[in-house]
Amino acid sequence: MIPLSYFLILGAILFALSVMGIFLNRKNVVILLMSIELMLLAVNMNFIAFSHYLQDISGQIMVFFILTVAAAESAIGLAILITLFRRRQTINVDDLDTLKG
Amino acid sequence: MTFELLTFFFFSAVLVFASAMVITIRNPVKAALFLVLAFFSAACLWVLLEAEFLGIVLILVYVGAVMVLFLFVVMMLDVNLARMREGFGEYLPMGAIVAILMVAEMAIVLGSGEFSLANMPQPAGHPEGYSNTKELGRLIYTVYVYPFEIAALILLVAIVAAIALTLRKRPNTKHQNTAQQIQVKRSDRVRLVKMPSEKKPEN
Amino acid sequence: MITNMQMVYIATPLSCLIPAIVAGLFGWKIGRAMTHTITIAGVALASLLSLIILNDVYSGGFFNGVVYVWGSSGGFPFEIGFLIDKLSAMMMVVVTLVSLMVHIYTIGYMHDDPGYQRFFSYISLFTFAMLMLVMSNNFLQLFFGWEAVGLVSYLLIGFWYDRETAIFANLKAFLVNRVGDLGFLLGIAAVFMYFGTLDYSAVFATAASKQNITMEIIPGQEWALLTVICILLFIGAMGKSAQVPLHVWLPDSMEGPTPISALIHAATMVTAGIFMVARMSPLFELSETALNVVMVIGSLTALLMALVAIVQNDIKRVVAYSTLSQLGYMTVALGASAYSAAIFHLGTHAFFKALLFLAAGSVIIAMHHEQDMRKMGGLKNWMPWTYITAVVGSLALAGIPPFSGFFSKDAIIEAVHASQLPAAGFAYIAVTAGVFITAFYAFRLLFMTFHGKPRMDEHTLRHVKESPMTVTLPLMLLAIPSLGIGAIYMEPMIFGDFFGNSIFVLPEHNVLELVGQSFEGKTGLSLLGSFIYHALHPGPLWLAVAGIVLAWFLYIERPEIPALIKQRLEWIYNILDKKYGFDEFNQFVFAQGARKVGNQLWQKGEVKVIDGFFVNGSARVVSLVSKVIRHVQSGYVYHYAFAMIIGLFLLLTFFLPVKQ
Amino acid sequence: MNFVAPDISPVIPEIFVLSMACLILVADLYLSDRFRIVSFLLAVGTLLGAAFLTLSDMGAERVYTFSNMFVDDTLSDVLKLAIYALVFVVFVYSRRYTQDRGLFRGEYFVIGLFGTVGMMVMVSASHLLTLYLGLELLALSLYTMVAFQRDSATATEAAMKYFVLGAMASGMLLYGMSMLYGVTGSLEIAVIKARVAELGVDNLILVFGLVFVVVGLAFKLGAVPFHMWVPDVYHGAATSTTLYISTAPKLAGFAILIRLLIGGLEDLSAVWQDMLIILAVLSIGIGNLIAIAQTNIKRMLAYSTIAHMGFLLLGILSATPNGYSSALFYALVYAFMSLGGFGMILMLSRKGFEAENLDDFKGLNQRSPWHAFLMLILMFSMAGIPPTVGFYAKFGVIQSLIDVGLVWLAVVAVLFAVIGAFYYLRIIKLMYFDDPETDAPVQATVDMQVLLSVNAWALILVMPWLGSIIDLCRRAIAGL
Repeated sequence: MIPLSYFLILGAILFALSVMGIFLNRKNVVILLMSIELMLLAVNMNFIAFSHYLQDISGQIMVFFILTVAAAESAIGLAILITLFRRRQTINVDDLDTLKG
Repeated sequence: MTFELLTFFFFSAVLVFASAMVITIRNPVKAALFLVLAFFSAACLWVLLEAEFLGIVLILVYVGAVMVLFLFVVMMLDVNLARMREGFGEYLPMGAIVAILMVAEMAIVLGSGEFSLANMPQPAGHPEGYSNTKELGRLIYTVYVYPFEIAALILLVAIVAAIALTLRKRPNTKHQNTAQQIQVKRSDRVRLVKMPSEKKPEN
Repeated sequence: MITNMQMVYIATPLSCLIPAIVAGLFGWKIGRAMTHTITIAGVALASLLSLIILNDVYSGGFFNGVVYVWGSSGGFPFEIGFLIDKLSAMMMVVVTLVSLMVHIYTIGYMHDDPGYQRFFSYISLFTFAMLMLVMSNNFLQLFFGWEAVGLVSYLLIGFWYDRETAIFANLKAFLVNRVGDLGFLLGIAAVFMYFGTLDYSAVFATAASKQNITMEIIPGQEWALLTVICILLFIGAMGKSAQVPLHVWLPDSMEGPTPISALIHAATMVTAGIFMVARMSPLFELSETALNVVMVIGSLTALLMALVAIVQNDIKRVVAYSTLSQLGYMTVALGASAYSAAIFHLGTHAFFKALLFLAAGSVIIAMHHEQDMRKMGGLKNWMPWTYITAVVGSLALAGIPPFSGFFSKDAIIEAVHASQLPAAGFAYIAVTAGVFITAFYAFRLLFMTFHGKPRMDEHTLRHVKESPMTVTLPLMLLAIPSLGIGAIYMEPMIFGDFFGNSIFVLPEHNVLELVGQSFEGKTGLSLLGSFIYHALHPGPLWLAVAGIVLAWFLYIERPEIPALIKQRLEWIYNILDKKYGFDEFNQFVFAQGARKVGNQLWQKGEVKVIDGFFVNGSARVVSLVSKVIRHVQSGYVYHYAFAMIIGLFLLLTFFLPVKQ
Repeated sequence: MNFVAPDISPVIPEIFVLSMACLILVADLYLSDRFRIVSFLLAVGTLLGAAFLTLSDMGAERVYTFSNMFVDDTLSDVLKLAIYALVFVVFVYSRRYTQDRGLFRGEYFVIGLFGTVGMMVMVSASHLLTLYLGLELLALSLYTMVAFQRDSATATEAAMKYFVLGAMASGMLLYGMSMLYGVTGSLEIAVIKARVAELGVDNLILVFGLVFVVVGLAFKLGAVPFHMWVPDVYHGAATSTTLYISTAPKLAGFAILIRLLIGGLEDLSAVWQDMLIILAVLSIGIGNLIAIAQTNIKRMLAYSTIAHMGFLLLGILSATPNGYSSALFYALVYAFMSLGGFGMILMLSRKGFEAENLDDFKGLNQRSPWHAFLMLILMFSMAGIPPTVGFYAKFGVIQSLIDVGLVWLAVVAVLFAVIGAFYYLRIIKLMYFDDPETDAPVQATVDMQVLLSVNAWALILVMPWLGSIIDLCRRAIAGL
């Protein structure tokens, strides 16, 4: 018997890790995109756990759509990454600071 | 400790470890591979939660398509790895403190009893003949047809965007244009030049 | 149902607005002649209607109501309402008549200016805004008119925007007025908070019941609500009516064209503050503290500004400082609860000060835009009409009977004398001394400009001639009220019940009644007669005469003496010449201090123009803060993410334990 | 369970816009650059058609369809109409600008229309799933539009930042939604509302989820401290894109704020009121303060947007119908002011020249008095100076605060509005009192000239109809 809270705490850990990934990573934009994937994974974990314990399938449907959106999102993210790389020859997060103030 | 619990702990340990590696490892290719591992263990956990279809989709779509895309981009961009993780350690303590505080706070709330077994017991399994996939399919094409259409539109946007942003005509690539080659006329290629016939040099 | 009179009420401001819009948008198309024809016709119509309204009000007409509703929000209506009573009717007449004169005068004065149509559009627009201010029956509309007249005034001060000084003056006026407006706005907000309405009549009706409410602005300090409200509103009046220390913008505003100085900065807009306080008399009456503040500020302005006028050599500036001083007189009268005396002085002053300004303008035209009096002299031979009218204006300003200024000013002095407020003693000394100084500088101006030997250069001298008819006609027309209205209207307006219910005075503050009784009891003459008779006794009138004589002595008889005095009493001269250093003080304390702190961060450049005065001091602090905190936006995406995380984390921490 | 085909009549405008977008997508392939204008005309026509469809179906009563996932009420109609109008004007304003910079491509309009569909979905969402999908559809379109100027280093950088932070904010919003789902057991907003009413304010998990939801929404609106993408994106993107981002999406963001916080979680208002107070005060304060130091006008307007969003939140946090309607009114007024402001920057830009520095406005009065005056109206309205409609918008919001006794908040708001007036007035000073740096004539297409003039003047001339607009806002809120 696994309590629901275990899954939720697992989700919380994943969420915090992904947020930290965005904060800590200062060199590679690709890792930022991966961190975002992790964050969505955390959310999905929550939804599926709730869906199971509530015996309500709409949570799983939500996850289904989140997965779809996440795929589209990473496609666009990578497309932007490529245009950025072509323009700047770098994907270093530290170099993205021409806009500030 | 039941088998279920054991499985849960095993896979969540793998999941947390893999995620931690994703955000800390130096090499982006390895990071991507750890992400694959994370997705894989998450999929196993989902199966444990009786979301079989989504577990499989996660592996097929994510591991099979999205992560491949990631790897592809990482390889294509040819990033200088040496500079990748400079200064990481400086911010780690700060990040770790905030992360731990946040996890602690979230865990206190989530573990506060609202979601304990007493409050939300694990449901009994589904009856014989229940198909998770079939159920999802039925709903997605009926009740959820409106979001389904929007999701289709989102994918269309992604296609248009990806093409609009990355397609470029390189002016200096040398490629064959067969149509042009076939349509070519003699006059385009051959030029007849009239020249006076050579005379014998006079000595 | 809209009655005939209501139609008149609506038509009056509109007859100024419509020509203003037409002239503003299509002036370039319809040409100069057409522009001034329509705007003058509009204002003339407005003056006629105002006179009709005054007549109607005098025979018992009264209107307080909404004429148009825009919409409402949260049960709070946005509406245009008019309150037409004797006070507003009188103000309307003054505003429209002076405006009409200025319109006519402008034809001559601005004859060669490329911005001719624009100018007419502005002054008509101003007249409209001023009418809306005067006629409003609620605070919101009052504020509207208040801001609108301010806006037009900035537009007009900066009318010659290619002059550096004009831009400086403009910004100064704008920023100083912001300080006043902030007080005004807070005052209105406080009214709304505690009264729940912005309608005058509703506020006044419940004012007495709020007398004992206090509020804590600084913890531990209990302040009476009405005192706070009145002082806040008065701060607004200080900005608009240029009372010390918010007076610094008015002298500089003389950079604008002279008709504007006459219309806006002498006759009408600057009196908006006086009018407002008189309008709010039911509130001010209930707070003695506020009345004392008003009186002290007023007397300071009256005395100090008169002194500065003595040493000015720019003809327009002399008139400008005299305006400040006279505004001080009105404010003193308000503080003494002699509201009708203040309004009466406002009316007489509007005419004679407009007259003086326009006369000064006439001189300036003749002198080819030379404004330094030291380069004038003897002009009376060439410019008889201007001279005569200027004499009338000066006599009125100095307060010599039977000119209008005498009646209004003397009434104020008597009222202050009779007032029981603690500040009255000081105020009485200030205003009495002011009479002497006023007469002195008024005639100093007159003598330096029109008498004595011509001091201008050959070229100018040859070209001096009387101004055209469009200039002198308004002068003559303005001379008539400067001469006459004092004697005619004094008795009903000050001692009679002219203003009826529109001004409220508590019985124990009713100094004017006291003054009136004292005259009636004294002699068998009529009130007017006894007023003049009383003046013949030692008192202000003789001070004024002494001032004139002194001016004559110093500037006609022994013109070498002023230089000698200047030499001997250099330090006094310097203080006055520097205008007590208000500008320098502002510049030094607020601007320089901040500059030293911020020099490292501060780039020179565009800010230079608006440097240098105190409102900008706070702006500098704000800018400094701004310059520093903008660095939070570092450009690094992980910092942004971190800000979000911290935001999320803090929100979680704040809200979770509390609700547990 | 039998499935009944849903009633699609309320969704016809969405279907229409979507079909037309697909049509343009295909048609554009066959158009040469010379005929690109056809795509533009089709896009513009699509918006007019959609407006017609929405207007013709504008009923008073609320209609649900698609298993309660889609709602058509007065609020959605009003906001949709405003969105069509805004996007229409955005397309017209940006025509010459995009032509000059090689951005005048079919995809630009297609993505713009897809984004419009996203906004429409958000506005009509009555289910967390549709709300999220609409949001993502809009967000993905916006990321693309920002990155569209591929050869610009700033645009790609802005796109990357926007993408990363936006995705993170979506993640937070989703996390909050998952909590709401877990507690209430439903994704349907109406059901959530009913469950929340039962559970009450004391439920820890609800408040926990609420924090995440508020953070996600605050990001979309650009409230401090979740605002940092705003200046960079406004600055970095092509001005035509900035124009798009700064107008219609704010209305859509407002819509989901209303749908979630008021439609679903109104019973938690005691909690979110305090959260929004913090966000609003920070936004108004920081937005106005930092704006003063800016020299780039796009950045300055970005910070001004942040401050405006603070005002919008002030209206909402009063948690009364009056407050909501004043916030709705504020949002509408803001969108049109921003439209004019950025439109002005587009107008002053020429081929090879971006009029994005404050200095580019120097002496505008001498170059073109008419446009200087239009800008004056716009700036007055943004600063909230009467008699412009911006004053009424601020006034209404402050009024609603005073109604609920939050007087100190009203005082703070007014104080910062006064500080904020400084930087708007600085532009006026530059335009009227400084000498121009260039004597290049101001030129724009006739359609743009006319629309921009109407746009600016409307901020004053709309006065006589102010009452009916405010009434409409009231009805929209009452019909929730």
